Amino acid sequence: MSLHDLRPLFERLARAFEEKRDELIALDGKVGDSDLGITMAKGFAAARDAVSALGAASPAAQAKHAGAAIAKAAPSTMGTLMGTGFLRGSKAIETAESVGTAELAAFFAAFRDGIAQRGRAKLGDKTVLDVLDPIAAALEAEAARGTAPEPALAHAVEAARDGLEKTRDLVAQHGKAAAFQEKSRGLPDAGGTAALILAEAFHAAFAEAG
Amino acid sequence: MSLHDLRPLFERLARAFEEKRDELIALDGKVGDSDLGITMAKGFAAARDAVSALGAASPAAQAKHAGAAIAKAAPSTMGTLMGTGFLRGSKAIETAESVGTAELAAFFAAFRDGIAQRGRAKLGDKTVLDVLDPIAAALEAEAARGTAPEPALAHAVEAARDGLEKTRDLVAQHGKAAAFQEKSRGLPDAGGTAALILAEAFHAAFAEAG
Amino acid sequence: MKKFLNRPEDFVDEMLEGIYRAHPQVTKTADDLRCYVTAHPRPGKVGIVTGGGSGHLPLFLGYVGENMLDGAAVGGVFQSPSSDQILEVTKYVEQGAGVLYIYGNYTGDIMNFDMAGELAEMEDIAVRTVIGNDDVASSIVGEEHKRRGVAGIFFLYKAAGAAAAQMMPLDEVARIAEKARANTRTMGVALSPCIVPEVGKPGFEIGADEMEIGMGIHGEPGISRSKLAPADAVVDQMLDRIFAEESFGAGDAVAVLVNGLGATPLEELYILFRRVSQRFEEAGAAVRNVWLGEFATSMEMAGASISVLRLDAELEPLIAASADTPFFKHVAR
Amino acid sequence: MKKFLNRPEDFVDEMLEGIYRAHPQVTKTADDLRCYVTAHPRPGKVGIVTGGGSGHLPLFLGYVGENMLDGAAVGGVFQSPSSDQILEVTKYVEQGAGVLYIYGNYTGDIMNFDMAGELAEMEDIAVRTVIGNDDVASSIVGEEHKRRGVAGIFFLYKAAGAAAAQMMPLDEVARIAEKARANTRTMGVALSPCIVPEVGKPGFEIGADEMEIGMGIHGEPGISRSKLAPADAVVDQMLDRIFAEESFGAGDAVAVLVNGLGATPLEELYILFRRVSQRFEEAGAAVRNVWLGEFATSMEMAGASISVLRLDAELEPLIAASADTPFFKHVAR
Ligand SMILES: Nc1ncnc2c1ncn2[C@@H]1O[C@H](COP(=O)(O)OP(=O)(O)O)[C@@H](O)[C@H]1O
Ligand SMILES: Nc1ncnc2c1ncn2[C@@H]1O[C@H](COP(=O)(O)OP(=O)(O)O)[C@@H](O)[C@H]1O
Ligand SMILES: [Mg+2]
Ligand SMILES: [Mg+2]
Ligand SMILES: [Mg+2]
Ligand SMILES: [Mg+2]
Repeated sequence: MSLHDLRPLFERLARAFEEKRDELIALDGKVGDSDLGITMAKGFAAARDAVSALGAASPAAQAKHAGAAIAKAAPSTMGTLMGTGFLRGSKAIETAESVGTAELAAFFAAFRDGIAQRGRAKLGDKTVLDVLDPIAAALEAEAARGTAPEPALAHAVEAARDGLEKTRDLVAQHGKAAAFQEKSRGLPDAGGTAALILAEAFHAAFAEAG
Repeated sequence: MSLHDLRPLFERLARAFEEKRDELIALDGKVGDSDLGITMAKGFAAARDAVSALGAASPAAQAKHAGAAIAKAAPSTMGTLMGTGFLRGSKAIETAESVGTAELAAFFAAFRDGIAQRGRAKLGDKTVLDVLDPIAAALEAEAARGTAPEPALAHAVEAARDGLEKTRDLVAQHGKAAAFQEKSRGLPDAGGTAALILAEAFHAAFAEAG
Repeated sequence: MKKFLNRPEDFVDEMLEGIYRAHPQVTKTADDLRCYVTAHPRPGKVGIVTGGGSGHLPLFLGYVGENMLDGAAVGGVFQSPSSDQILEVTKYVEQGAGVLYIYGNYTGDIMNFDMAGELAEMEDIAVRTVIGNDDVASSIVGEEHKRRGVAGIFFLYKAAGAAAAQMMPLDEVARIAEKARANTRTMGVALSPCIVPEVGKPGFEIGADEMEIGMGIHGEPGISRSKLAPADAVVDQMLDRIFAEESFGAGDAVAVLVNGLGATPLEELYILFRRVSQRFEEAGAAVRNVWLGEFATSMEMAGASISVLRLDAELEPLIAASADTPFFKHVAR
Repeated sequence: MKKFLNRPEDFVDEMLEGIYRAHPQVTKTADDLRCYVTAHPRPGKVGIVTGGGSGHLPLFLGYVGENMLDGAAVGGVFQSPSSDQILEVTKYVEQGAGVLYIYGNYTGDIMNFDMAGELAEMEDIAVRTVIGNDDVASSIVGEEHKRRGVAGIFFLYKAAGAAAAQMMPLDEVARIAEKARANTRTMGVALSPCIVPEVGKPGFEIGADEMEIGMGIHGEPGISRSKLAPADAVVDQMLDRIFAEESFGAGDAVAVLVNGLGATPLEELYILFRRVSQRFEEAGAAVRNVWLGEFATSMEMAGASISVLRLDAELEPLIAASADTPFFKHVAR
């Protein structure tokens, strides 16, 4: 059940981040500057609009336009990182006609690596990476096993939830939260929460596609 | 008994200020920076040397070279003012072959006026002017009466001593002493003391000339 | 906080408004005050773009002008500009020969310039990057890639700007900038902190008789805090550190920049330079170009930095070339 | 006292040593560090000499160079140079066309320049004098001759320097300087004091949230001390005072100098200029030339001044001409 047209995915992402707007604002507000809900909602709305304006195009082209739109609309840390993720992911599936589990695995591996390179954070630094890495790992394992996209993404969501839960025990090393040090312990990472929302939306889009 | 060659006068001035060096230092030190004895001794030594190096010359030329030498050797307030005095005095006797009471009167009037113009002090401001003015006035009166130079200068010295005594009651308005305000009351003005020494040396030089 | 400002949150944009009103040679693009570009881009020339946080005038935008840079993306005080702003500046200065990014080694800036470069490449603009990292106090030898970029970036601008003005191709201009980077070393010393307008109070303290050698231009910790020493001794401490990495002797030639961090009077910079000059004289090396003044500041921070660029036959004429920006002028002689 | 210096009594001479080491375009005469002159006097040109106390860099010596001044006699911190030093500088810059003195309205300076002029005339050097007195805060209308000379003297240097470079005769150059003088007005505001090195502590205090409008560059009392107002309001207070003496309307053209007193960051000067520009815009007058930066400082004093020169057809091209000194460069466009 691979997807060729990603427009429904971006519709769903925009809706999801709009719904979680206040939740992300509150979370980022505890050890940050409260902008995450706003920037994510803005960024994914812009991505949806860019992809829909693009019309029929390859999955890679759609992801690329989405990434550029997010970076432009949301010039915050997470906006830049999410934009980077989509741009790098797009390159990893450049020649793909449609997106199946193998492409999802390649996409999220490049997504994670791009963000790691751009942000220079390490695993365990309490960032979005600590949620993206389990997502990418789960998809890679499922792709190797030949699992279909929907159940593969279901596993990825579980892995993301797990990863996010584990960020509670960590102390932030980057961005505005780093200034709060020990105060950040006990809270899930805000960027990681955004990554979980991302994975959930992917899953829902592929589930809907059947 | 007019003087044509002023070299003996400048010899005497240099000697007088050398002798009064420490006295002037002490006086300037009470409400100033203690440099007056040093600068006057330096300035008039330089004047003596300049005039002696000049050789035979008109009284005006001798006074002019003396003034320039003082200004150069002693770049303090009183050095500049004394230099100005001699330069202006020199102009006032430009055509004179020798210096009698009329020339002395013209010289000291220009001396006083030059210093008044340069320093912008008024009478009563507790400066050298408060001693120079009685000197110039006395000489003017004596010249009008036709008195000979020696007794005329003797009166001028008396007037200077009087003027200096009166500066004790004044409060300094200019230069470093001004900062001491009331503390300057009771003391004779240091610059005025130098003017008295000047008048005394003039008197002695003309007395010696006979 | 004793500053001339209206609302702290308008500090950067009102400053920019003042700059545009004062200097018609520069303008904004993308209808964004913070996308600062030359009003006279030169067709066929490699465009050079810089950017970074505000609060460092004349850094960064001050070097946009003839024979130097073509655009600067302007961030908030001590904050990176956005990748989008960098991209807009990039698109404006692209004149068919590609674009070189030169900026300082700070995470936020790297993230946003990299992102902008990636977006620009997608629009078929060739982009190269050289990252200034001249602050020897900020990492040991062998870890130079971690060093902060401070005032020495001026030499990168000067050399690359002159190269681009000679219509060299992108890779050549990048090579020149890279050579200037590799040969530039800076040591700084801070005497007092500065105040970010929206914060309203100093972010750190330095004792009344203390100095901090090696402190960063945002107040990053230095390598030693001690009693303020006489000027000659301060210079010696700074230069010893530079000379330990790069030795200079007979036949060597350098350019020197003595930079005030903000509040330190020019008089004192010349007292510092006097000793710098003596040291190179003693070493037998020639100081060919000297600049003194404020080239990279931290608003009202008191302190200074000394940057040294080792010259060779290629860099020397580029460093000595004329330049004319609203904030920096040099007349070749 | 947080200053980069060695012995306080060497402050001025070590600063000068640094300057001579940095800038071969200038040199000393009479074997006296404090007799500062151009290394390239131009035969037949009127020489322009300035001078005054140290602690105001780039004032006074900073304007010695091409198209500006020929020499400066350098005093101790906030002290006049001696008449002898002024005379030596005068003799050096005399190139057969006479010498113009331009300096600020302070008793010590007047006494020594007058004296030097008198001595120079005795050596058959024609001397003219124009005394800068632009500080409108220092005396009321009708008593302009009592006003202090502050940053606005820059306009006198610029106009007279360009006139001399055009080989105008002495009386013409003096007339131009006098015209610039009569048309220049300055208002200053101070936020913090400065420290004379040999004294070691501030000579006066300004409260933590106070400003003093009209304070002199040596800390002379101003016309009002009040709570620090927003930047726009500060500019309005200053310009209202200038506009009360000189009205500017449609068809009028001015040059503007926004000068930092020492510690105030350039960012803030641009915020001030933004409002200055708005005010002239509202009045319908054209701001033809703008300079911002440090032109006349009081070491580390925080504060700023605004100088306005009314232009006419004669002054405008002189003000706009190129100039090149170690401390000030302007490229005509
Ligand atoms: N260097 C980094 N690398 C990866 N992720 C980072 C980095 N710095 C911050 N983050 C992520 O960004 C999140 C905050 O995002 P955002 O609110 O956009 O930051 P800011 O408001 O500081 O621009 C953090 O919760 C963390 O997950
Ligand atoms: N403006 C002035 N006009 C006339 N005389 C002055 C003026 N200012 C100072 N003086 C005289 O100068 C004397 C001090 O001379 P001096 O020690 O040379 O001054 P300084 O050490 O300040 O240069 C004073 O006692 C006073 O007589
Ligand atoms: Mg945030
Ligand atoms: Mg004295
Ligand atoms: Mg400054
Ligand atoms: Mg300064």
